[in-house]
Amino acid sequence: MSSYDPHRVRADVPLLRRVIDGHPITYLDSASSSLTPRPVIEAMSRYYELRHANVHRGVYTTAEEATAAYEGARVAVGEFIHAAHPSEEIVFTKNTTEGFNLLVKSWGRANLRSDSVVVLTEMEHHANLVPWFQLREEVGFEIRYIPVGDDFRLDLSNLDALLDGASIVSFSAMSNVLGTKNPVERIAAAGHAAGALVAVDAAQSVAHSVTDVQSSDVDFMSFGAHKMMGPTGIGAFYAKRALLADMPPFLGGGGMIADVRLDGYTPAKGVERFEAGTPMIAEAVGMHAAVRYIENLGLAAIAEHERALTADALGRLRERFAGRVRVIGPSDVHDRGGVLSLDVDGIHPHDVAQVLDQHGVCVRPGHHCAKPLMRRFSLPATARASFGAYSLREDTDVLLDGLDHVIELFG
Amino acid sequence: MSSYDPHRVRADVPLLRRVIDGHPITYLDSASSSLTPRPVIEAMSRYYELRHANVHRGVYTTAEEATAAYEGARVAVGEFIHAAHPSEEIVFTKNTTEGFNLLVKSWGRANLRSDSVVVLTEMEHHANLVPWFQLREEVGFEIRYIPVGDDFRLDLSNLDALLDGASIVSFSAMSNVLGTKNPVERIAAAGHAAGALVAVDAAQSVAHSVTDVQSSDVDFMSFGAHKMMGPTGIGAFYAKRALLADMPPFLGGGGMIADVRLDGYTPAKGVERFEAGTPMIAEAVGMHAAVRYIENLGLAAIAEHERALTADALGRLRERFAGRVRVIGPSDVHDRGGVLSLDVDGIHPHDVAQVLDQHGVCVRPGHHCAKPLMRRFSLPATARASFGAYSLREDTDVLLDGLDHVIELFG
Amino acid sequence: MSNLEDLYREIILDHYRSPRNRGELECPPAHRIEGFNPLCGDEITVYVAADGATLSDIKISGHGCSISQSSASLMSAAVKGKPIADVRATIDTFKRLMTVHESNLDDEQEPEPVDLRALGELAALQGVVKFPVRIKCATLAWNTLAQGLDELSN
Amino acid sequence: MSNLEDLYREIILDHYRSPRNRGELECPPAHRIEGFNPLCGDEITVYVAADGATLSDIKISGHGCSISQSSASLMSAAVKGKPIADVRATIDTFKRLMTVHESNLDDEQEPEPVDLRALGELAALQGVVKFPVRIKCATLAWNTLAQGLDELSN
Ligand SMILES: Cc1ncc(COP(=O)(O)O)c(C=O)c1O
Ligand SMILES: Cc1ncc(COP(=O)(O)O)c(C=O)c1O
Repeated sequence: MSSYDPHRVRADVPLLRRVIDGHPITYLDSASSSLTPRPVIEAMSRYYELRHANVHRGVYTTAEEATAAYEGARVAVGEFIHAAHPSEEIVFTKNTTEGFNLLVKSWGRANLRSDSVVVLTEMEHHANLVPWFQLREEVGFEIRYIPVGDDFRLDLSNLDALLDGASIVSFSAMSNVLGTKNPVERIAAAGHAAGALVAVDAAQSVAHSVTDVQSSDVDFMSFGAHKMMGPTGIGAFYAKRALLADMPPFLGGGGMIADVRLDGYTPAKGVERFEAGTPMIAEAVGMHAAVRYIENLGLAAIAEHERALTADALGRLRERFAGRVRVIGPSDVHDRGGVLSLDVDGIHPHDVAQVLDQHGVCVRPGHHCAKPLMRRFSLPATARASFGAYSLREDTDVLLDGLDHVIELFG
Repeated sequence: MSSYDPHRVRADVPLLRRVIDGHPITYLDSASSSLTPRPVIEAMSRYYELRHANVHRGVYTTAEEATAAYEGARVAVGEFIHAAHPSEEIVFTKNTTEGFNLLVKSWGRANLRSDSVVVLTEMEHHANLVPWFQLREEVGFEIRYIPVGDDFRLDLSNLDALLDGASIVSFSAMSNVLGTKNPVERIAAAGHAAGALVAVDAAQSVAHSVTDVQSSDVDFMSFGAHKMMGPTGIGAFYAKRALLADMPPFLGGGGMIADVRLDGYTPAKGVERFEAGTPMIAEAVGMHAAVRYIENLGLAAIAEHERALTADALGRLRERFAGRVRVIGPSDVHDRGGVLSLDVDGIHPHDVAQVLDQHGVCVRPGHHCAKPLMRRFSLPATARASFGAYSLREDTDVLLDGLDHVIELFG
Repeated sequence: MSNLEDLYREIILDHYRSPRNRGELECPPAHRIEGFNPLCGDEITVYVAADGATLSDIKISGHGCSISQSSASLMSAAVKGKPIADVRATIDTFKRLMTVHESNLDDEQEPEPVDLRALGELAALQGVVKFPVRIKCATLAWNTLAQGLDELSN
Repeated sequence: MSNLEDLYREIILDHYRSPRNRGELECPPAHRIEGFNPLCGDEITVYVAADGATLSDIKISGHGCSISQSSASLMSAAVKGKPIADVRATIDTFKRLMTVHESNLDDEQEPEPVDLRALGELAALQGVVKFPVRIKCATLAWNTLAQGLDELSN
């Protein structure tokens, strides 16, 4: 039995004390952005109060401290995903999305030709679609999609054929719509066997289960801090050291150069080649604090807690709303995270979310930046409830009561 | 007489209470990054404590509040630079540098051909050089430079010839090395007369004097929050509405699309076309607070205060170190900001800064991301002292005493 | 916080449950315009037919939330058979009704007060302005129609 | 906070004021390697000549701070006329001396303790590790020389 106590987490999260329209807040939107615990907020405040300075170019005390804090955060984030060379394989980005743009516009532009093949899946977030589309407009390669079955899981029956001739396979470790967890190791192994590199969108998975880029043999990874109890404005892009070394620059400017002359420039060598301009220093400090916070809770314990909440919610939704509320995602908790996309009996998700708001319940309506997946299931949108480390069974109680009201009003 | 009181500002800045090696900190590195006042730090903390949520896609209360805070920040930043359409002309970026990458890789890639001409200056920061070099590698246009005279000011005697045939002229409103303020209106008028668009790097000027993109008729502008008493991780890119409307997307991902299908995507129309992924929400709140803070102090009062400090420091440096310390920049305060690049009698700036650190003095040694300018004056580096709204005459006292020690040790 | 009753008035729920002028028109002669709300995935298709200076027929298809659907239905009832100039005026009035709140964010001049009586049943949608995210739902059909009128006159 | 005296030892100031082996060598037969420190603008050019397995001559030009200049001067004195294998060993030892601090940031294994006696005058630079930003100054010449040896042996 785990001694995990979500109430201790809740005590750290100031936002959970908000009262909405007379109701205590029921936050069920962690898949969109997680709430921020006090140690993370305070780490950033303390940074600004005590040691803020620009990094990398100062010799004075606070500049050294800020640099150590920034580089220390890089190492902590690298260790968090078990990178082999934490200080040399993590590039800070502004969000998960920028990481994919960096991958596509640096590695992709250098390596893809008109006859190349890129393999994605039908369940990708726009972050792992649109950058590829942008480069395809320029270069003209083929994109193939691993299909999603009616069981809301990737259909891997044709995987080897899909990977044949591919330069890269890029896919999410967990769907932000379905909650489906994809078999990263298996796809990575198949990709490598086919001679393709392997990129993983870890935005949804990284705060909810252990990530190990070495044991799962992933070449590239992108994720953001704001879904892992960290701040907005920062994410991390991981690339194996040998791959990073060969990638051409992405954005240009100060800090990413070895030399600049009026007739051209020489890029810097290491991770700094991809960090043009003053970086997100306070945000790196906040992301570091979030990593520590999550590690202290224990990723296995968080995963177990969320699995129990999900199993309970799936069961109760089925019992109480049989036929009237459909969960768009796997019906059991095997290889599945705490994301519940709901389709309520012909009632538009926007209306579902609006009524739930009156109960203090925060769920997100929309296509969740996965329009191709929504089309795959002929849905314009869903109302998505999702769990975090601070979620409780009681949150599901309030959600279910709110759904009763929704059905009463529009039914 | 102005009633401006830097001590009131100092009371708001926690970092100024730090003691370094027994000395109270003497912060003279605001040109690199400014110190953060409590109202800015607290605005961000309060955001995380009370209303953090992802923006734009939520209907629940905190998501609406976060969206209103984010869009409200956009309007405040737009008004701060007197944009005609504040809500439609400001794109949030991660820093000044990203703004130039956006300009070059969106507007530039769509509009420049191998026979195009881009006009820059010899005093540009790498942020306004390297992105142009990157695109030139692809497209192959001509770059011309407005030269810098021995008086450390732009030599505009040949301006019309330089602008002949140019598509754009892009230059800094104020040099981060020399302190020189360039005549924005004059260059903008000449640029437009020649049929060129006009882009301004306002990183150094925006927190130190009034910026009015309408009266100076600027087409594009980029600046960052961390040099205006705001947070790291956010900046703003301004483009006139009609120009922005025609610019193709930059980074791709969620939030910047109208539709995504497996075979392609349709970009969104407004400023959101340039904001892929979850934006810097807390940072926008912090930047908004910084704008308010600066507006309350009054930009004219800040400018006057810094001009007095600069005049005093220039005079005292001349008196006390005649010949031994050279200021790399205009010798009077006419069209000049509070940036003092020092060249100390054959002593390397790194060593100057190291010794000053022992006095609690924070100055920045290096090429300040303006290597071409350093080459222009045959200097490897300078030790740069710079003032902010909280600076005092007493800061100059400590700097001068420290310089005595530097000369004693290495002279 | 505003009440749900301000948003989901009886008229709105009625138009949502029984939308008026639902369907398609043959194009040509009719004109077909698509509207998207990328934030929530609402999609609407407006078919308009003009007879001289009159908007002679209108049909609506697509899907969306109760606000976007009822707003489209209310709109179709309000403009069908009206002179195109009047339709444009109604669009303007309606959009002003919907921008009262947004103007707080921007520095553009205060809009003139809207004459609610001129709007008839449409006035039921005024509660939407208290729910800023829903304004885009309410205006989707109207923006799409406005675009259609522009295309018609080209 | 460490003291300035740890950084600016007398030997260092001496090598800074009177750098040894300053100048250039004709290339070929000598080999010329450039090193940059992009952060502070330090530039160094190392000229090395090999005679069989011996580093027969070395000259240094360029500019930089007292730490990078004195480290280059100390290095030139320490390696000139030495067997190339010993030079490589000295480079390794010196770089280990300089990574003690950086290792706190990373999870790589603790370096073995450095035998300071083996370093002779070079040990004067050990105070640099207490000033992390200056480590890059101290190692610039060494990295440049290491690159030169690699190129020589190709
Ligand atoms: C004139 C100028 N332009 C651009 C920049 C780049 O700003 P950032 O590093 O915030 O992108 C700076 C500051 O470093 C600057 O001084
Ligand atoms: C699976 C997945 N990928 C990518 C993203 C994009 O993350 P961000 O908006 O932080 O760039 C998200 C979240 O929105 C996501 O859920």
